[in-house]
Amino acid sequence: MGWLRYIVLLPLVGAAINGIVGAPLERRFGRRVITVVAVGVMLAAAALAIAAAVTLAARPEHDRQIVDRLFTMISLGRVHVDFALALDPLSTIMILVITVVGALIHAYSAGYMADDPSYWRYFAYLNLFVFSMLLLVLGDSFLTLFIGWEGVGLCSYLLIGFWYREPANARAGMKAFIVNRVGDFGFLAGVALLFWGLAGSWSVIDHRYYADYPRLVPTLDLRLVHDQLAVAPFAQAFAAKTFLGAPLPLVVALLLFLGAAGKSAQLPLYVWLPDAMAGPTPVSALIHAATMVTAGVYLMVRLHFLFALSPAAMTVIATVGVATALFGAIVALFQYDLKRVLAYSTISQLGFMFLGAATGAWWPAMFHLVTHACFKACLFLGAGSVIHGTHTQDMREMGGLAPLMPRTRWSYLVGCWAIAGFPWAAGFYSKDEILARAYERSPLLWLAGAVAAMLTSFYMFRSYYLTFEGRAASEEQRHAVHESPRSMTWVLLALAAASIVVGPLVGLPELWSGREPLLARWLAPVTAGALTATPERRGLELALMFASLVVATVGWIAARLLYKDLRAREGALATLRSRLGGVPALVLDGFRVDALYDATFVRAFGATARTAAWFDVHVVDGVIAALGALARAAAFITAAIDHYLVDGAVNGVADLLLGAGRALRRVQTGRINNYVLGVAMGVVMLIVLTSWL
Amino acid sequence: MSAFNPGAFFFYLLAGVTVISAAGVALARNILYSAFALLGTLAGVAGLYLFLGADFLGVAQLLIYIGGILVLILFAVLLTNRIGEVRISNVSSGLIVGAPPAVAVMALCVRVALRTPWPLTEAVPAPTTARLGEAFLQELLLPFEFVSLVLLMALVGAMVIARRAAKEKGVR
Amino acid sequence: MIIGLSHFLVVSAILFGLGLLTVATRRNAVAILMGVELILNAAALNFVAFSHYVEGAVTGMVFALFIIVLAAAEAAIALAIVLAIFRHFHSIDANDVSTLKD
Amino acid sequence: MLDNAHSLRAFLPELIVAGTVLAVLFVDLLARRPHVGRAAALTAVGLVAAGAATVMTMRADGYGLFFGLIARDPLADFFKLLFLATNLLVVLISLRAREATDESAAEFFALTLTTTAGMMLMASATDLLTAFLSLETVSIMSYVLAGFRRRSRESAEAALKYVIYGGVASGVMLYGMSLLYGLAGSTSFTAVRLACAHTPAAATVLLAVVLCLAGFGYKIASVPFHMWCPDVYQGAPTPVTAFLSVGPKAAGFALLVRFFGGSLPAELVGAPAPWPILLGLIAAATMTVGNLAALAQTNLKRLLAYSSIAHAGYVLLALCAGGSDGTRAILLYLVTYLFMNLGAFLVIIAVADAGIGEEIAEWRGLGRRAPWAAVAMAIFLFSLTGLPPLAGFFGKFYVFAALLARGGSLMVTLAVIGILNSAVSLYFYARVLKAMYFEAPTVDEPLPLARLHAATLALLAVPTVALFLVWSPLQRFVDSSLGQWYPAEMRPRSAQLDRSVKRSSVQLANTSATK
Repeated sequence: MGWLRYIVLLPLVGAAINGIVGAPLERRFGRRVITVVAVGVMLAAAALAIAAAVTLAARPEHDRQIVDRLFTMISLGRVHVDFALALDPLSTIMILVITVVGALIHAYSAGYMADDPSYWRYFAYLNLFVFSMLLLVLGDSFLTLFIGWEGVGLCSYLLIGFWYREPANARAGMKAFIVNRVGDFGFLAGVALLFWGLAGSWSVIDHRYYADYPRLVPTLDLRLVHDQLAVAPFAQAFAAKTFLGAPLPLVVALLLFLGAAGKSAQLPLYVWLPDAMAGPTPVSALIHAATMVTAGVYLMVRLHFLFALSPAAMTVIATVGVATALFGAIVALFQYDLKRVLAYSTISQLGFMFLGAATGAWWPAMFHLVTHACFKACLFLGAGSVIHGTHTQDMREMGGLAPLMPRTRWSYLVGCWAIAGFPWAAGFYSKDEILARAYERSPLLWLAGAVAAMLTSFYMFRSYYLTFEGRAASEEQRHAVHESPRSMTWVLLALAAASIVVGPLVGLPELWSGREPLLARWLAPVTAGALTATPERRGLELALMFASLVVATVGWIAARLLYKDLRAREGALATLRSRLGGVPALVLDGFRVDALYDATFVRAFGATARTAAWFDVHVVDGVIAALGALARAAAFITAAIDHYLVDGAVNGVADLLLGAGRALRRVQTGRINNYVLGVAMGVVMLIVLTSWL
Repeated sequence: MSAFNPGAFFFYLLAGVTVISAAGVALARNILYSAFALLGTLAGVAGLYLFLGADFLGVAQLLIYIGGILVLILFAVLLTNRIGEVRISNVSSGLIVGAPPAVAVMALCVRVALRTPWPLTEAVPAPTTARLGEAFLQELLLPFEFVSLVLLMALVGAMVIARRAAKEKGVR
Repeated sequence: MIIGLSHFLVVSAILFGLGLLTVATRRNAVAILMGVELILNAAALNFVAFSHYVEGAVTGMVFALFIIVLAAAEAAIALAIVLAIFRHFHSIDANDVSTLKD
Repeated sequence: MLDNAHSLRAFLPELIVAGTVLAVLFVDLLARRPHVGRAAALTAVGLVAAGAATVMTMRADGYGLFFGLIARDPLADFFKLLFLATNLLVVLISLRAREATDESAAEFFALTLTTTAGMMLMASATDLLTAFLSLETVSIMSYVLAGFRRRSRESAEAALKYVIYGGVASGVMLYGMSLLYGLAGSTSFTAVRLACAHTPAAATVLLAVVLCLAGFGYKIASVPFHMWCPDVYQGAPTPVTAFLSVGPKAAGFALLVRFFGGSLPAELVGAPAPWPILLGLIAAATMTVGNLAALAQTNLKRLLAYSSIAHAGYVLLALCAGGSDGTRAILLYLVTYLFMNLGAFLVIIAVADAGIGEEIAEWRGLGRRAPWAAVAMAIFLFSLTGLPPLAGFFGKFYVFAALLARGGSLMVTLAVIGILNSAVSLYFYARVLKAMYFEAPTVDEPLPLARLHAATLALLAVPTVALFLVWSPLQRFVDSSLGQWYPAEMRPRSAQLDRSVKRSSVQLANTSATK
């Protein structure tokens, strides 16, 4: 299959054209050319991706694999690594998400970035990102995957710091870069140990296996590693190895998870993602919500056979995942920056995906990845549209936008429905599936996940009500705000539609349709053997589904109560309080009408009002006070984590290293005597150490 | 072993001169003393060469080292100090730090010298000049010729640096 | 008492040590170069001694001869550099010639 | 093994280089006024001719020249071509660098040519004598080159420190060599190998080797023999720094490969050889010290000096892994290092030519003022870090692959240390990138590059990218360079040796079989 490469190469061509001759093209022919090139290659890539998916689907299930070898990269003894692309059902899902969502976001960007001076640079980066991401998911070996892995990191860095004149943005870019390096170290070390472990296992294997499995050679090829570990004695030999006293599969799995956590913003490496919102909003939608941050989830599902070798690692990952889901949701409750709400929400949702993957729910994890890509892109672009219209990211300066930006409002609402997990919207099916699997593993995991889901519903509707409902922050704003251009809003509507449709389309539960969900069947060849059979417990499943619905509704109602019309509610409370204080006075004045009125309406009203006021004072305000305390606590915790873990771990390590560097500088005195003395000392030390070791 | 052994006497004489002069190089307070102590060391080593039957080498040591290198060093000493200065300072610093590693390396070398079972063989017959000449025209032609290129370029290099230094002075 | 190989080796070891001491502690650049000469002489003495006692041929002597010749070349360069240093720094004290550091 | 007359044909490349030295000097003497272009052209012609001669007299097998003093084998040919290419690029680099070439251009090029001749000899040395001679040649020439900058205190200081440190290091090395000679009764690497295999005095061998490493380690700037390096690299003229950081370093590794591969046995009698531990110690220390010290630097040349120390550490890792995998990794690494390191220094020169200094602070906003130079620098720095899709990635990849393929806790530990170090190194490379791209320049006007510099930059940047994609040809070439190791023939002069040869011919067969 020679044409697979064009899916990858098309965006690269776009990036090359815009990156190299973008500036003169723009001067000569205007921005339209840039747009046509950038969006054109994306459309073509999307078309090819769909064609590839159709081709694959037309094949029999056991044969769903297309490999395209470009050239040999390494040939080292028995190790042979091709630069090859491979399409299987798993990568198909990924390339569909990347190219389709990517194309939509490219189209949206044309409107959003229309006034930016570095228009061509933006699209060059964006195309380059898509190229890297496609390479990541289509790469057939660890090496190819890693190229893409580094490439997306680089593009993310470039795009976060896109408006680099702002020092804060540049700093955010550096932060993302450095935190990702921690993850990359884990990834590289994991792959190195894996290679070493596999290499060391050959000698253990009985030689007769070589006859049966001629491909049992050292390899970096992903599919080959999979096939090799399917050979039972080989896998046993691998699993029996230890590194520094710990079982090798555990070490490898945890190191690879460290890599995944860096890219996918899991605790404690999430810190770069909220800051990454410094980039243009479409970038946040594409890279920091829909695609790049899911690379870690993809890696886990891709290497599920490896992770499955170590149940201990899976437990650790599940715990980290659910903790991230809870943590992200809690922090999102208290954000006033619209994009940061979505950023923490993304962290939380990625936690769900890891929870799914770590409980063996491979296809639900991928399912949630797909649905999340749709609704989170929709939400982000909606937020972008709002920011485009209001020129602020602070939700306290918004409000009452619903009539002003109807299309944005409706698409955002649909996105909220989807992420909150209401029936018929995408998030319902995928989140439910993950929670159900988590329940099978441990009810505690389920409980934590359910709480996170409730919080999700709450903070999403909070953001919706603060932004779109209630009264506008100011009169000037009412007049200044306008709906975004059509080139942007149709993308929103398309994504909103996808947020509804994708769920039931690919993941309608067996409970309802009577057959396994489409996505599960599609992924079966990839995750075969690792797929845990769903137990036949209809009752439990229904109960869990109902619980999810309740959870989502509770979150929604709470948000509606508190934030439906924040400003009006505050005003009403004030008048009500003064009114209640005035009731006895009115009665004493003897106005009959008033008395009558009082006897009938006001008393009745007063009773309900008192109840309501009591509720308001004691419950709602209590909740608000509690939330406030919680907000302070969360802010304190995030600040602490930011301070001690990022500025602690990153800066701490950096300080340590820099300190060591400065200490070394002191050794370099500039005096030649000390240098030559170093020769004598070095000789003595080398001899002593070598003899001692 | 009370009989007088002229070989041993000469060896210890030469070794004594060499080592004591070397100590003078390392420790003398005046750099001119150091330079003259170096003369003693170099001459002592030349004597040891003769003792070992390396006649040509001993002469070469005298000619090249003492006649060439040492004179250069003296020139440098005098050019970089005011002539007539009574004490031409030659300070050592950090003896406390510097001595232990040097002593440690020396101890290692002495230990190795005494402990190693060197594969001894019969000595080389005395006049070596002819054999050296033969070797230079036969097996060692390559290094011999190559070193001439190196010497030429070393001259050029020394000239470049010295000329620049001189020019620099002229400019000022 | 027979003078053997180890006598020479001990002498050269002492020379080597004193040479190292000189280069490590002297502040005058020319004095440091004298220390280098001590080290080179130690090595050359070793070569000649081994040539006499171990090989029974002239390789070691040849080696020593090359050491002497290259030492001369190096000394010429080194002293030219010392002169240049003196012109620039008006001193050849190692403590003064230490602007490049850290 | 050929005698003198028959060796000359195979010695043609070196002869051409030596002849070019004389030609450059004499033409300059005869002409009335010095002329940079003429000297450079003559040098380039000589280098190209020497390269052509190397290729034309190349043979797939190895044999000894000049009674076994040096070897002519594919490994030597590989390094010779590497050195010739380095020198050629340095000629291009220094054409506009007035600090190096004004007035004394002919001398400058003659000195670099002699250095190259010395390096070529270093790469083919199979005898302690030629090893010492060639190493000292390279050193002496380097001292002069380091002090070449006119009116510069720093240059003079660099030269002084270099000459003193180099003198001490080569003296210490000579002492070690004399001990090896004492053990073997011969200076041939092969004889030394046999003697080391049979002597009961393991401590003597260890001391001798560590002392020798002072000389070799100084050449490649490995810890603890690195301290001269930052000062000299900072003070020397930049083209010289570029040359020194690539050429002599590669030559040092060639010598180390021959020394440890052709001179010392894999195992001493009775006990496992300490060489992997020794080299591993040095490699780990070299990487760590180089990277950590680079973190605190503000001067680009000094930063790159520490970075080049760190890179010597990575290559030492490969040497530590040993075997054909390790040697292959060394050769591949050195090729990628040639392009990226020369490139990085060239950017400094090109930018300095346009009036910007060596402090990182002065490079602020270079991404806007000189976009192409900044992009090239980014490529080189990312490649030095070892990130894909650049050649440096494969360099590192092969090193780590060699370590892991060898296996054992020492090798894996070293690999982990190496990967950690790569992660650290990113930080200071990124600081340069940050200054270029994310910090505002003080002046906004564009910085025009000289055309020559731009072309040379492209010449270096394109392979840095392209090698990653089209890697196989280089690898095939390297593999063929390793195909026939010169089996280090014996020099028959020593009767002592003949006895030991008979005694241990079995041992020799074993060691060469394991290799």
